[in-house]
Amino acid sequence: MNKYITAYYLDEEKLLDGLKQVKAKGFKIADVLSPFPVHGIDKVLGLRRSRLTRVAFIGGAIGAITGFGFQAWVFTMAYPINFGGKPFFAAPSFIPVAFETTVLFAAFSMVFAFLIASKLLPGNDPVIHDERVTDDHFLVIIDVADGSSTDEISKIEKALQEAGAEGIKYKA
Amino acid sequence: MENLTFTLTKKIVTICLIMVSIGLFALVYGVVAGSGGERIAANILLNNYYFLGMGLIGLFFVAVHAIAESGWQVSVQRIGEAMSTFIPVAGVLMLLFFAFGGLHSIYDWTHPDHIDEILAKKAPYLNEPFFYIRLLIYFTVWSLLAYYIRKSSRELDSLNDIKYFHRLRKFSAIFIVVYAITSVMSSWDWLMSIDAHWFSTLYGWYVFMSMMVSGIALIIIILYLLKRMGYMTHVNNEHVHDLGKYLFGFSIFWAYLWFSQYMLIWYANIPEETIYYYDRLHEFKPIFMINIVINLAFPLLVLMTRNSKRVFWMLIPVAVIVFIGHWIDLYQLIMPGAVGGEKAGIGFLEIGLTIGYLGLFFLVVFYSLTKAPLVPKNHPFYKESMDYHTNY
Amino acid sequence: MYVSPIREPLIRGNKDYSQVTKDILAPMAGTPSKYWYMGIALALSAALFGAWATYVTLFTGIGSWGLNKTIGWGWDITNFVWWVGIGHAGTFISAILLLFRQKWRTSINRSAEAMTLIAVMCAGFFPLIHMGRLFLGFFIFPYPNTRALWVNFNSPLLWDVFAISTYFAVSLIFWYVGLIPDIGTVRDKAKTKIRKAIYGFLSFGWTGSAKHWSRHETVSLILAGLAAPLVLSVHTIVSFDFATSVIPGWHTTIFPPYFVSGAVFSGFAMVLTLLIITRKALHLEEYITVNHIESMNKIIILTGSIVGIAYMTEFFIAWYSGNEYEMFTFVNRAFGPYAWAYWIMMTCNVITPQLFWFKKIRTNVLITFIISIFVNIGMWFERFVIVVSSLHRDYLPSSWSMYTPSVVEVGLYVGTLGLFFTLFLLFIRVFPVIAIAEVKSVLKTSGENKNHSEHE
Amino acid sequence: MEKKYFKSLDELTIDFQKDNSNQPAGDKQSLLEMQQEVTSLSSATRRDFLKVFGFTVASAAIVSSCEQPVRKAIPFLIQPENLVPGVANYYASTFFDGIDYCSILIKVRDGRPIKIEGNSLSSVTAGGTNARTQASVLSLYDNARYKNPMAKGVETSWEDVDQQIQNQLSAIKTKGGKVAIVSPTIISPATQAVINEFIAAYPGSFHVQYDTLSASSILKANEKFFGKAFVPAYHFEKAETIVSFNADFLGNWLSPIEYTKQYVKNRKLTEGQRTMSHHVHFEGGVSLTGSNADKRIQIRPSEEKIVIANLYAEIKKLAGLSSIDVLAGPVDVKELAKQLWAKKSKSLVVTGSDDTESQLMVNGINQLLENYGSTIDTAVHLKIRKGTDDQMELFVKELNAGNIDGVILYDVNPVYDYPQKDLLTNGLSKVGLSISTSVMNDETALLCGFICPDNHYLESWNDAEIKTGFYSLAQPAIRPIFKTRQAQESLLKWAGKPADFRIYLQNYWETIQYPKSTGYLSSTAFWNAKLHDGVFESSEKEVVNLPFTITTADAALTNTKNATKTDSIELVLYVNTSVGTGKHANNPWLQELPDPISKITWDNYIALSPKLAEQLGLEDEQLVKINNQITLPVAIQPGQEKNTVSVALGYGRENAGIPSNGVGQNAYHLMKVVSGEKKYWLNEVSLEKVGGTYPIARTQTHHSMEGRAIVRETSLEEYLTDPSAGNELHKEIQPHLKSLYEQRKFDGLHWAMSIDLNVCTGCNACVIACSAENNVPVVGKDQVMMRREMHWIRIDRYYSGDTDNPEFVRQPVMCQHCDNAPCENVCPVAATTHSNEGLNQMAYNRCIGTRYCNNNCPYKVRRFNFFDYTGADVFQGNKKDEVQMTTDLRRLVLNPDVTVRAKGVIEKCSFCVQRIQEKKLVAKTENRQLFDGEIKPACAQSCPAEAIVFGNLNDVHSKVAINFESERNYHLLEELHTLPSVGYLTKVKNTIA
Repeated sequence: MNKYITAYYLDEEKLLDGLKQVKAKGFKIADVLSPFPVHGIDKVLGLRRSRLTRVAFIGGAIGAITGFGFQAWVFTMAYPINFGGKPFFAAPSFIPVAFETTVLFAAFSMVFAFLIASKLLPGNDPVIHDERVTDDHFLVIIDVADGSSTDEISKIEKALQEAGAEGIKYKA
Repeated sequence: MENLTFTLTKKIVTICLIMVSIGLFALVYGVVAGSGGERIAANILLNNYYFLGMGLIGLFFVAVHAIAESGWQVSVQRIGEAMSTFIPVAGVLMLLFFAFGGLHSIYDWTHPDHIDEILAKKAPYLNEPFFYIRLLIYFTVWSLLAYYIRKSSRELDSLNDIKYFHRLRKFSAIFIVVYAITSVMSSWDWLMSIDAHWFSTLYGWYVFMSMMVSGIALIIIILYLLKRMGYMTHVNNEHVHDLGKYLFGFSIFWAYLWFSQYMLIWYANIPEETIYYYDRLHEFKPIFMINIVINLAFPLLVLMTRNSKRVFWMLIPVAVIVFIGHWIDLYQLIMPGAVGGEKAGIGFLEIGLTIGYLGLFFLVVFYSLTKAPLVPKNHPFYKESMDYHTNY
Repeated sequence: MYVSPIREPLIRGNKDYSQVTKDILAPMAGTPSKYWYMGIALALSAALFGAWATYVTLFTGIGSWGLNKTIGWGWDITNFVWWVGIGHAGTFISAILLLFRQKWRTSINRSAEAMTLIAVMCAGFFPLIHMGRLFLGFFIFPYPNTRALWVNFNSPLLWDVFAISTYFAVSLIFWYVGLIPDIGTVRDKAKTKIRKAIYGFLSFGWTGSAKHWSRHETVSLILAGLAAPLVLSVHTIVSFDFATSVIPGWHTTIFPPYFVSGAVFSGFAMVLTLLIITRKALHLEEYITVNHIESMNKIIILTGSIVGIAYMTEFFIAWYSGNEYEMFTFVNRAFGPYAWAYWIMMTCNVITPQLFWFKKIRTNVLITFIISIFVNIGMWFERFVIVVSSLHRDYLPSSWSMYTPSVVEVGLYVGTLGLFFTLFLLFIRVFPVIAIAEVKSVLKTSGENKNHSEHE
Repeated sequence: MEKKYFKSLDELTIDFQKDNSNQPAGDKQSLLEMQQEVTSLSSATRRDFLKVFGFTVASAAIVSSCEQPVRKAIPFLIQPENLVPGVANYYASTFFDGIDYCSILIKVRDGRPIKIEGNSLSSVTAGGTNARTQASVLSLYDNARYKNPMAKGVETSWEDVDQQIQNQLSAIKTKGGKVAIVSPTIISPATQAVINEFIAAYPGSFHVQYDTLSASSILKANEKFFGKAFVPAYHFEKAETIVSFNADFLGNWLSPIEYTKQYVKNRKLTEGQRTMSHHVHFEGGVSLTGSNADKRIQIRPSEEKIVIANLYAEIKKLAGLSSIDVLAGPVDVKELAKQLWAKKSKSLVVTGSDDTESQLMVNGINQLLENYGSTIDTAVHLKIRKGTDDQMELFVKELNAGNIDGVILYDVNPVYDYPQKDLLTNGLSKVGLSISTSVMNDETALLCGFICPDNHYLESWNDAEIKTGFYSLAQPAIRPIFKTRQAQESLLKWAGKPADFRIYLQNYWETIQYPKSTGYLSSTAFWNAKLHDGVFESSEKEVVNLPFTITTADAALTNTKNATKTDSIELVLYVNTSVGTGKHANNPWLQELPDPISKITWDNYIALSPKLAEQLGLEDEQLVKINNQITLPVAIQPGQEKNTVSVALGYGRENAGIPSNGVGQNAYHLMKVVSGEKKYWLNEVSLEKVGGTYPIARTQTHHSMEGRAIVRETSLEEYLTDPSAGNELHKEIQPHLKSLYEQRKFDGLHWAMSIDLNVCTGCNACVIACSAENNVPVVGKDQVMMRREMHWIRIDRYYSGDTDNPEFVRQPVMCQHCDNAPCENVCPVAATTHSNEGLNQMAYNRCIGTRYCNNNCPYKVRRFNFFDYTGADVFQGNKKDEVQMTTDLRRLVLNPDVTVRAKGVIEKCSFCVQRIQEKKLVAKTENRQLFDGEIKPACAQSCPAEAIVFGNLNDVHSKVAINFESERNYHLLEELHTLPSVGYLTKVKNTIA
């Protein structure tokens, strides 16, 4: 997977139109790099809805159970102490901390899942195709299968050209 | 092309009238079965307050979105406007109810022989003339503002002049300010003063939020009914999703206020406050528990996913249950003080009367819906609302 | 997505994407201005004053403050609550306004969040320094120890520990996750190798891939969903510090929502104060426009009015309760020895923000700036009134007393202000003050040139 | 000297004692040196740096786990007898300082006296104490004590001093000169014998008894009336109507502890008692006693005699005797006279007047009321005051005339407290031999050639006869700390007798007292038994014949006829319940003790009525010069007679040490001696406003209850019809006390305390007792001004009614040990929790000092260590101890059973949990239940009024449980449902006769 073609757009609407055209011709788009999230691109590229919400839910559930359970354990089993005549199982008192642990666990589990799933980690050294994609360029990447002929490559390039792309480059 | 004119069919009217007569029958039943004047009176107050609340929340929904310059709600704005027509109806019923014995049946402070040292201190506020004056002020102001908001909204649509948009916003702003004060005060007057010795600063906001949740639930229900009748086709999943998020969010916010009030009183353990929950936790324990479960746990768990907020088959059961749930919430606010554990109950009187009020409410709302197109096409945000889609 | 033509554009000056990048990155480039140096020198000297006060407090004890046997909290907790309150705007803007889809948040959320983080740091300083024995402060964490003793989960102060640390942690990751794409931009625009390396490290290898963007949006949204109740919970729990007590003036059920709206109120005021200076100094008037200021002013009226209603509710219910202690506390607030503080609070918090009902005033940058300062002062006094006026005359008149802060307490407060501005000044040099990607994403629909690119 | 490390101060003292056992007594000096060594060791070290560094939370863990240097405790080589480490011994003894008398027990821990308790075997003080008695233990450990004999201001040895003194004495003897021994009243028979021996050895010598607060007028009056100068025994408990003219018998008049006991006996409405005495009090200033009276009538000091004369005249009329018309007094006393007449032989009239004629008239009144023999016992004499003013006046005259060759000043400080200071200083300079036996630094000793420091009373043997037949013994509880010697031994030595006072005393008792006893096999057994008990009561009686006539009183009445009224401002000089005459001025506990009326600490001041202040345009704290002599700040005092101002004596010490030097102003020198009588008031007083103010440190600045039901009060009349009168709220609130959770039950023990507001006089004994027991720090005036005093128990005082003539109520408040304690809920680190015996506990080690508990305490009884008051902080060099309470010497008073709290920690009343634990342990080893009343917290133990009852609430027969069931019982702020374990019994005023 080290051969690919890149092409850039300067406008997200043209990009979306172009992508639709290229896809319609049966080319598989490896990735699109953009300076900001482009609305509707998920549908065009056929990206699934993220499952990070489930991670957050599970994290939150664990947080809630841990938070509440720990407090209940401390107060009723580990070391029950009479505080101001309140019951050992002082449920209303446990809510705030349990809530905080819920949020903490949910947020952190999800963010870590996001970073790990996306391989976004400190010191990560990505391939930077074009430094302008974080500025105003929208870059389309189409993989070129190993052993593809130049013909096939130029077909892709042509399709991109027709789809209004600018600055088409082939990288091996 | 979508049908924008709502027609009040005979079928609707008939159903509503049947419901109303069930209500009247329940009232008669209550008298005959000897439920006691207090219980009957408390039920009238409960339903009257509840459906008044629905009317006010309908208006609040319109007003708050107007001043927030929100766009999407234009698609369902007419429902809120229609709900607000019930305000004067509730006002007349309330006045009649209080004037014909309701006041004395419910409020301890109206009985001179029940006045103790603390109630005597409150007398400058809790006295009958001032009570009626406040009541009249509330209803006059609410009804007038409801009328002007509806009027400017309809004129904006029919006359297509942006100045009506600004007028709508102006009245909305006035209403929000007035309502911020009167909603709190009216809840003190009509609900908190039932337990005349007790007080809580949060009370007004808590009641408001309870009404808010069920108001949103009712908007969803009405929207669904209209859709079933073939109207409101312009309303898509995105709009429903937003309403669902409201239902979800406000349910949590209501629970937050519930918790805040309960926990603080539980914690500080000062008898003049705890007595309120003490009564509810002893004689009304099932109601007290049901209240939390169906108004918090149920919407929280069901509406957590994205899809459940977007599809009616998930949303409608939640809306209905939450609507009933907040009726129960209001029940537990009123009954322990007004009726007491021994006499109170939920029987045909309660259910029948609620059905009656619901029938009356629907009658008024549906009648009001015939007065204007179901969606204001000339609203400046109409297009925004129609082109409404979101990733989340 | 269609936007009604009657809406004012959010970004002025016919920008294109590249121009946006350039404008926003401009303040980070080159050597700082003379004013920046002056600012940081001033802020650092204030922080130094604070460092001295910290030393005195730690060495000689809380006795170096003006507290006494009756009044156990004074400026310390006043400042704590004030700072926490200020630390509410950022996350409120990012989370709740995101959920309510208020697009104008995009220009201000980054710096507001940074401000939040710094304010929470300043806030967190006070519960630490107010401890009589800070070096044993770790007792507050439920860690296993030889005595098998845990902590008291009944204590609102303990809840605070969890709330503040969770809030800080979640706000930090929320802010940083939002920052990652922009750090990518900074990296790609960096001129020197070192900068490139540093920002490259910090960008976590961001490329702008569609898949990442999709996940990034989901994460932002869910984080917003989590942060929204978190914001409420933090000041709610802070309010529990007071409301769970039995002290009249502290124990009142309205505190949780009222504190939250007070926090948002003060937070927005501080955001306004900061951004009005920042936009001017960094030439960002086209991004942080009068419209943004107006929108924030509307939030100020809303929350200010809620706070006002809460004041009156409290006062009314104190009378209505028939409870002599409650009533006394409120009469004492308004007419007792600390009446001056009460009336400053009332003037600054209830009266001045009402001026924003006038469009002329809420769109006037200078007046907004002045009122925002008023609100900051008023909200400080609100906390002072709650903390001190309730304590100084509670149940038994034999213990009534007065409180005057010492220079050490002033030092601590000034010190945190110094810290706050120091860190903020560093922030504007290190990170983009406006969320570049987010501004770009609304540029088409809400930029001044939006009508040209309408696609329907 | 080799550096020596001590593990604790205990070890230090014990070591010292052990060493001492086989060393000459002179080596006590070494202790002092060693103490200084210990102090000098404490300078900054590397560890300090680490501690500072440790303030970053991250490194806190490193510090806490930092290894401590190994210190070895060295055990005793020979275990001393009777000394079990950790167990206190109690020794019966007697406190008498020339002013107050108290039979006491000395609590000794590990060789150190640390606490004074009342001796319940004494039928005079019956286990009661007062503030000064309680505080006296601290004066043992005072750096202002003389540590060596001194000759001409130079420290020297006893041999040297004795040599010089004996030389001079024999010189005087040979020339036939006179030596005067000036002492306060000697109530010790053995000491009197010693003095007599001295006088016998030096013929021509004489003994002057000089009382700072003299009862000269009573002695004189009785001499005239009965032909014998004595103070009779008063029986307040037998009196149904008490009329007092400025006799502060609950505070400072004669024998206040005894009188408090008597007074409350028939004012206590517990155990079925339903009657109360009626107490009418006339005074100009506000005294402790006046503030407790049922009816307090304000008169000026100059009017006192007129009012007494009026009353006497009225009584005479009622007795059917011819009376004369006297000048009408400011108050009509007809009703009072009738009331007294109705209570014939069941009433008591007393006056604190310094005027013999007034006393005579009071005698006449009592005689006509047939009180002699019932409420006044003339067969038993109170021996607490024997000195008459003319004795001293004569001595001073002689001294100035140069007729005296030698003076031995035994336990007196006339240079400070005699009205005419100059006469003393001049006189002393004319004497060849002047010896002071002062224990502590004082102004008189400075002017003496020799200072032969006496032992502190806790280091001394002694005895006392407080009343006829009521003897008590004093024994040392510690060897002398410094190179001091008991004054009796000095006198014996100088008289050429064997100088061992213990043997002398024992001989005296075995020969003189033993025969009076019954039931002892031998004199040694008697001695041992009495030494154990501390008291010996024989049935001796004095013979005093009642006069058949009242002519002497009538003569006084006739003289009064010519009295005139004046309108000038008058000044009352009084002593307060804390520093008293100034003898104990150097006691930080007493200095910080708030005045029971004004709540002012650390100063004397001019108490001024609000009206007069308004008239003179004066405000609190403004400086005013009195009679052009001393300048004091003004304190407006409601209840002060309009034209009467009051100033406390006992302040303005110049050579008393730290902290008392310079505290307040000396008002003794305002006093006048008129025809052999010291006058405790003056008229024609000039008050001159001088510029500036002087801050006053009050512990309470708000004086109204604000209409809150804090102190609940009723009248006897209402009480008799409804016992819950004044306490209706209690009944009303009780059914409302509902929680949302189950109320906790306490099985077994549930400690509680009941305080009877009706008998609490506000004497402050409990405050000092608590400080002593619980190592409560003294914070100094500045901190009190900051409202940071640390007392665990405070006595709140409120005024009610008219500000010019208010009523006074007071209420001791300590931690209420709430079962629903708001403070416990909010502590984040669980430093304060509830025990299963109902105690609200503080774990100081766990406390991180958030002060949240204090804020949430509705009673505000928690105290925070704002500074390092005790030297227990981790940092060195930040100690805040202006009053020098943490010197090594002072620290010997600390109770080792109670943790000394560090900076940054909250502390509060623990119900003396250490005492509870101790008694529980005793009961457990004896395998029995605890008795009711076995455990007494320090406050309850010290209370002369027995107002505080402590016990187990679960024991239905316990006193406290019975009190809690009483209709009078209520809890402070009970409507908050904090469920305090402290109950208060309503105050009942006897408004009808």
